[in-house]
Amino acid sequence: MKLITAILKPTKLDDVKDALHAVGINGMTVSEASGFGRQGGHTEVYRGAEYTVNLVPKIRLEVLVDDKDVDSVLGVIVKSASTGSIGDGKVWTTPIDQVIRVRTGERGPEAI
Amino acid sequence: MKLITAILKPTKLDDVKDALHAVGINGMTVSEASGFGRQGGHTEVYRGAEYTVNLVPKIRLEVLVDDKDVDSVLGVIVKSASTGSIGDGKVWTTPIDQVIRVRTGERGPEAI
Amino acid sequence: MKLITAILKPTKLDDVKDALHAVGINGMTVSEASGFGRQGGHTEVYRGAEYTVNLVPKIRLEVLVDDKDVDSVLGVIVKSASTGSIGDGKVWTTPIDQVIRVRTGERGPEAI
Amino acid sequence: MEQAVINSGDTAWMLMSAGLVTLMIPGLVLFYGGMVRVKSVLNMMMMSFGALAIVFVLWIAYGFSLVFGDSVNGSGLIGDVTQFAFLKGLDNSEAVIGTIPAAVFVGFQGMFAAITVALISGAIADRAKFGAWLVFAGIWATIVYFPVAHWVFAFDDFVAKTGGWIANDLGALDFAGGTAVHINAGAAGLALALVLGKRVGFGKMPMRPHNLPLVMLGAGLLWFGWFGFNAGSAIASNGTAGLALLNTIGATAAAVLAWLLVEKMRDGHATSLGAASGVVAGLVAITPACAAVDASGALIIGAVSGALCALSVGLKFKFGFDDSLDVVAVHLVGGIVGTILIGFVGVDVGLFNGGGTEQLVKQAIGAGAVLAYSFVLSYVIAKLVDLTIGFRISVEQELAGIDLAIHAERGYEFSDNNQGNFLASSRGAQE
Amino acid sequence: MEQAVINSGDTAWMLMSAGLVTLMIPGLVLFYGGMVRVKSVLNMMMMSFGALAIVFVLWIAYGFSLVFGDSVNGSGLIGDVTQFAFLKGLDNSEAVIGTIPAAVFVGFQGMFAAITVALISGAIADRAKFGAWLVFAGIWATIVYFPVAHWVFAFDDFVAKTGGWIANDLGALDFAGGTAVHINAGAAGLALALVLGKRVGFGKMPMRPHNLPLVMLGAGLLWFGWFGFNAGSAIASNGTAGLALLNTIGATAAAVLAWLLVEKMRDGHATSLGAASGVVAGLVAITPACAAVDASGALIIGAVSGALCALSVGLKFKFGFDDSLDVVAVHLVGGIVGTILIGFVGVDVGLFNGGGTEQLVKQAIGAGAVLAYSFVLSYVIAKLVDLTIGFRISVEQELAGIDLAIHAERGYEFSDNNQGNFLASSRGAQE
Amino acid sequence: MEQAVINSGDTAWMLMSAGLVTLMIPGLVLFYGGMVRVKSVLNMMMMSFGALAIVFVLWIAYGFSLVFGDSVNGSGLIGDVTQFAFLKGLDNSEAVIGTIPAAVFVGFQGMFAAITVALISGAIADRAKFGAWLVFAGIWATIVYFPVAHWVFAFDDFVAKTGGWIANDLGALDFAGGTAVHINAGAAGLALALVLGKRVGFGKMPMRPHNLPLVMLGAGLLWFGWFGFNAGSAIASNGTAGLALLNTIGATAAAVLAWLLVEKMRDGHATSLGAASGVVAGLVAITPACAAVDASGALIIGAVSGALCALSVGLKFKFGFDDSLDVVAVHLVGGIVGTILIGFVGVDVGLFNGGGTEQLVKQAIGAGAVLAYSFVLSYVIAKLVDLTIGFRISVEQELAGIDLAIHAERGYEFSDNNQGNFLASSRGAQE
Ligand SMILES: Nc1ncnc2c1ncn2[C@@H]1O[C@H](COP(=O)(O)OP(=O)(O)O)[C@@H](O)[C@H]1O
Ligand SMILES: Nc1ncnc2c1ncn2[C@@H]1O[C@H](COP(=O)(O)OP(=O)(O)O)[C@@H](O)[C@H]1O
Ligand SMILES: Nc1ncnc2c1ncn2[C@@H]1O[C@H](COP(=O)(O)OP(=O)(O)O)[C@@H](O)[C@H]1O
Repeated sequence: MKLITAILKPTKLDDVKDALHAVGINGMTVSEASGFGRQGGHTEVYRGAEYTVNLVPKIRLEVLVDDKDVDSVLGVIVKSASTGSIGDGKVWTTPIDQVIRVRTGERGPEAI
Repeated sequence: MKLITAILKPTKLDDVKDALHAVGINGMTVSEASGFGRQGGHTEVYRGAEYTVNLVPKIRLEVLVDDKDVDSVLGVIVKSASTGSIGDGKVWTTPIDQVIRVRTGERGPEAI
Repeated sequence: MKLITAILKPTKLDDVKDALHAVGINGMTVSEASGFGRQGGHTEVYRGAEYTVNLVPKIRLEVLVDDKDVDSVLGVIVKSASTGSIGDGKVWTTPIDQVIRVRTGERGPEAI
Repeated sequence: MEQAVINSGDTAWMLMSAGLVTLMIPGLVLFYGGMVRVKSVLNMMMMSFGALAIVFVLWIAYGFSLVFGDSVNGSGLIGDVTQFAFLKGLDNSEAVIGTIPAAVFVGFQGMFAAITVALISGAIADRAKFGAWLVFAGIWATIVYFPVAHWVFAFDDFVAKTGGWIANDLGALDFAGGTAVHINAGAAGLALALVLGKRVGFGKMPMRPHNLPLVMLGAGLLWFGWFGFNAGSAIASNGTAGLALLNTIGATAAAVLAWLLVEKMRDGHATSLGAASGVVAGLVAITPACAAVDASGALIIGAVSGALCALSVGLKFKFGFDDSLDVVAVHLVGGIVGTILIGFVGVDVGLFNGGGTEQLVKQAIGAGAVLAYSFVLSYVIAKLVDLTIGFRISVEQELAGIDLAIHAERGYEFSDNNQGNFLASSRGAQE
Repeated sequence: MEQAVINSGDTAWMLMSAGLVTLMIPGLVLFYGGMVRVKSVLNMMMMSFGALAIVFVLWIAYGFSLVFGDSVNGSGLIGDVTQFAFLKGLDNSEAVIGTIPAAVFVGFQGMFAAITVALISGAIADRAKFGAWLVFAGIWATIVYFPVAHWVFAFDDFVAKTGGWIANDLGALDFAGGTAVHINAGAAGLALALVLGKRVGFGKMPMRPHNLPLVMLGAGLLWFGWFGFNAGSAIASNGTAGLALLNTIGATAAAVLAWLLVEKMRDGHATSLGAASGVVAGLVAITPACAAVDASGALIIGAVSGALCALSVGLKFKFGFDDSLDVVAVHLVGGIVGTILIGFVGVDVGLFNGGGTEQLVKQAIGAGAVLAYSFVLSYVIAKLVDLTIGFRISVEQELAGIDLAIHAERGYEFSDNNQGNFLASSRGAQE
Repeated sequence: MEQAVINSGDTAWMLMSAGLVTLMIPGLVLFYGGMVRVKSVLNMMMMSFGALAIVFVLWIAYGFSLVFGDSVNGSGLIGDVTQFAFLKGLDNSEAVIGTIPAAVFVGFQGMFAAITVALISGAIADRAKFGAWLVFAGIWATIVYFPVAHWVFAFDDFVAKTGGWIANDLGALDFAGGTAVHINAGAAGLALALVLGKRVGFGKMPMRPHNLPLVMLGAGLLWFGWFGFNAGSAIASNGTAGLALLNTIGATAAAVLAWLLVEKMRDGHATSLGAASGVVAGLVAITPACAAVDASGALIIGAVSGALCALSVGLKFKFGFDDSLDVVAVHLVGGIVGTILIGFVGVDVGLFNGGGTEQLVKQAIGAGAVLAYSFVLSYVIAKLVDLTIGFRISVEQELAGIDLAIHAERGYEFSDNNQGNFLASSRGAQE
């Protein structure tokens, strides 16, 4: 099993959620984050003073998937999250040893 | 070493914290998240209009543990977090290469 | 590739960010958390009643790095985040299978 | 304007009423601001502050004169713009209107204009260019509000010799502005919602209020300020003001109960947004009627308005116009309820109260005239603004949030982490 | 009620005072709402709005008559319910009470009833069924507040010929409601806290205020509104009102300093919750005394109340009753302090001020009678409500948060991410 | 003080004005509190509440006497401290000043002192020891505010026979406190900012406001309260009060537009912080002038003040003093603008309005005298406080946040997760 973690633009969350739904993914966890990368932050002027804002709001999406689904899910996320402009985000996968569903105690792929 | 990540109902955080304390775990990190899974979201009526809320608030709990403690800690979390109703959450474990305690620079199991 | 996760004191975020910049790291993700560990929480008195606060605010910092950079980045984080007092935090590394840049679809180290 | 003697008691109440009516702007700003999503709260608030600023300057320049100057040709349609231009003769400590200093009357009535314009902004939350809104506000005040206020508020021989047709010729009762303020703003809100179109996600996402405690506080401040609006419309500290005040409490209490009851029955729970909306629905409906009914009549008007407005909030989904904060359901519907019910429960004149249908017909004509005039003109003005400078922000700006896109600010910074770093020390200092 | 002449100055001040007292509801709503945890803020606010709505309707129907109608059999216990039912004869612009329009007096006094009921809700934060609370509010107003207000506020020959026993027979001094409002609400709060029981986690989790800026603002608005409450109780714009106003500032300033000093010495730091609580403690204590003491007396009353109330907030932990927002420590204790200290520092009548112990005894009897009557009746009413329709929500609802469980709302939506999706376009529209 | 007759209308307005001026404290508390970072909001609010409490107690003890007692030796510099010590002879319901109860005048003027002190705190956000601030507040009120208020507000033969030099000898016009309040507080703020030094990160991090809706509401409440401040300074309910009220709206509307225009041109966007700041800039500038200009003059003063204050907010970065919330740019600059412009646009006396340069010179002398006196004394007092008990918290406390470090509280607890657990049941209960 793998954990797919995606850092996305907040405005794309709905699209990604819908796209995942469409391919049968019906579980995910979302949280708030901020970050910067190549986009580097942008310059703002406020009350006559100029400064850079280097942490911009992002959404972190986590999806546990069975090994066989990793590639297709990655593809769906990248496709639905992309706007082509800087700051679109990253997606990465981490190996997972064990997953348990709390309610039932089921383990492994059935627990996802 | 392993990182145990648990997505829990917010109202169960205190119970889980106490249960972990009781088995000698004295370190953890908590953050806020929201998610959905089999529970799928629920229907609400507001101002005469009906809609589904599909992201419900959750707590993310992270505990670094020594390999030998993984199973017992998993057991404690699942037991103390479970209410038997849908949306109870997931727990998973990830392999960790290295842990450092910032204050002392200690590495490995002693750093946990 | 590795994911470096660091739990830090909020007041040290700026220092760590600057230190990472200085060694050429130009991407990271930040989120809010709270935690406790050996520092165990502290006692407060409020309105004449005494209690312990056991979750204190922390910052979670995540940086994806190429394998070869792991050690140096770890060193930079630990050095710039340390105050020598309890509650300084933890840093750990997780193996990553795959990284994708959403905007371009690039994969692997170039995507970081 | 007669050179009468100032009554210090009347003046005290009207000074206070002018203050109270000014406080309705912050009240509205919270009521509206708390109701939008977190990314639009500042823009929502700015629309009211901006409207107040621009309308009041126009008020001094020519607005008061258009409303309270002698009716041009005795037509009852509009006042003489030159008569009090820049408040000629009124902005000193000697001038008197009725039994109070002229300056107080000017200030009091000027805030009515400002509030009416501010009310409209609730229909176009999250998506209007700020500059375009200010332009609209100035034009709308000039060619919609000032004439209509002349019709309704300019009584013959009060400020000038000749006044407006609704007040003097038709004889419809509108004590504090059910027609001139609420029906007027409600119809304009509908027109604007149609011209600007729906927000991205309207009807798909619920777009719930981001800060309900602010909404509750806003409703509370509006209520408090409304005492000046209604009881102040007596332009004196007397029994009429007293009755208006009492009815302003009674109707509002009844409207809250009615709204919550509808919600409980329809949705299964009574909400705080419902309580706050009920407050405003009651206040709106009693506005025209507060001096024309007794306490029981006020309870009836409040209850009917609370229930009908609560049932009306769904109309926008049914008919597909994005009246974002329910200006139509609360101000248009509530204003009509109050204006028409005078014809039923008005003391002496109401159908159920010893009168015939005569007053009812007058009320309907007054309401209908203002509604039609306001809707048509508002639609035309908004369309022209849209065709020339553009009224709506881009979809990207709307998605990112209008606060950040247009005002370069976020409502709240609850974390210190996304603060940036200064580049230059300051550009302001270089000027 | 005599057909006297209206004084426009007195009327102006009383119109304003009625408004100010109404504003105390939003003030209280913030003060209480900010103090609870984030998951209960809306319910807390709704309890006050709901109480106001229901109590004011009852006030019009029969409450005013029970308080200010002629005392039944001259007993001094309760007014004649039929005399002013539905404000018969008072809800028009001609009726006069004292030197002001009757309608203003009715409105002003009606808000006293509403506020007293709303104050009680602080004792049962986070856990009361909303419907049960409304039922309790209506019954409590009827059989506790209306009689007690008759005892204290109905002076012979003011509205009616015969009034209440505390005001006329006993002669205890209570200018603006130390007994009828604060001791009364405080005792009821204690009774309700006992009947409903402790919240889950009481005494284990600190349950700190979720929004202290709102608490500070609430204290500020309460202070402002309290000028109407205290100085308005002169029912005139005169020297008595002026003295009441000055003392309402002086006592409050002293109480803030005293509360902060106690905190600094006891806990090591002066808190903003302490400052806000000190404001209210000072206001409560000066309420009965504001026209009976000089400026130095006001400072003394404020300081004593600030210190004693600060020391009392721990009692609930010691005795194990969950008076969630310290209604007992602030309103009951503060109300007793102010009522009793008149017997010591009252000009002419106080023990330290040329008087004997006579007034002190009267004050104690007045305070004790209201306390006992209110506590017993409140306990009985609450028990009956609990046994019939149930007063408390379920543990699951309490844990999930009463706002979501009962009102289907969350106070704040600072993130757009947990917004949902519409299913049907609208059910409201289908009606 | 003559034993004149109370006018109930004047009294009604002054009762209300005293209330309105009190409300400016909560207004300021929001305006300032919303503008700081989230970790300092409570301390910011506490500084105003604390200043109010301490200054008002001093006011009763000897402040009123220093300001309104007979000028010592007829010097015009300071009043007789014994004459009205503890309000001797004024704190009863019979005493009269002008046409109103003495107690109302005392309360009204006392809040001026409190507000002036509170205004200063904006310059030292995030970093002042709370105890040191209270000590400073008490000393500053005593040796800066009370003398200056005597100079400006004590007219011969009003309260006492002889008054202050600016009001009576110089004849500079300052209707409601452009010099005594705003220039005074602004100069003190500058001195304090210099003594305390910059915050950690000043000029590097933007330190944006954490809650702009509160700032907007604060500006709204300040505006409302300012009606009491300005129109109440007529100490009567008359035409002068009316004119002051009207100008207080006109100037503010113009200032908002001017500030937003400067921002739009300089920065590319009009902000809500700009709108709120514009409100205050307009209010400050019209304060001295509100009874001396006509409506057009008020528009000019407002527009000039809005523009100049907007351009001044960058000065602190240029000159490197951390006047955190722009007390200098808004109150010092705005106060000077208003005071000086009377010399240009004042009716009859202004250079552009039929007068010569005479009044202009008087205005400049008055402004300069207050500015110099206040700056020097404030600097000395602050330095002494700093050298003795220390004025500034430690860097660690500042980084962690002054709310937590000094008051043991956080402004908001929007999550229930970092609540702690009780240890002992309560220490408070053990006392
Ligand atoms: N090395 C990294 N480690 C962790 N997160 C990163 C890293 N680089 C980028 N991110 C996250 O991805 C987001 C988008 O990255 P960015 O480089 O700006 O976009 P793009 O990949 O489109 O150039 C950042 O805001 C940050 O949250
Ligand atoms: N595939 C998944 N990936 C990541 N998180 C998940 C996944 N499925 C469920 N979750 C998380 O677990 C929570 C509970 O899951 P759910 O399926 O509703 O409960 P249950 O396992 O009791 O049926 C969700 O709200 C979500 O945060
Ligand atoms: N076992 C653990 N698992 C996850 N997070 C931990 C663990 N121990 C500590 N932490 C995190 O690190 C932070 C600092 O830990 P602590 O033990 O207090 O510091 P130190 O390592 O300096 O003694 C905690 O607040 C918590 O967020």
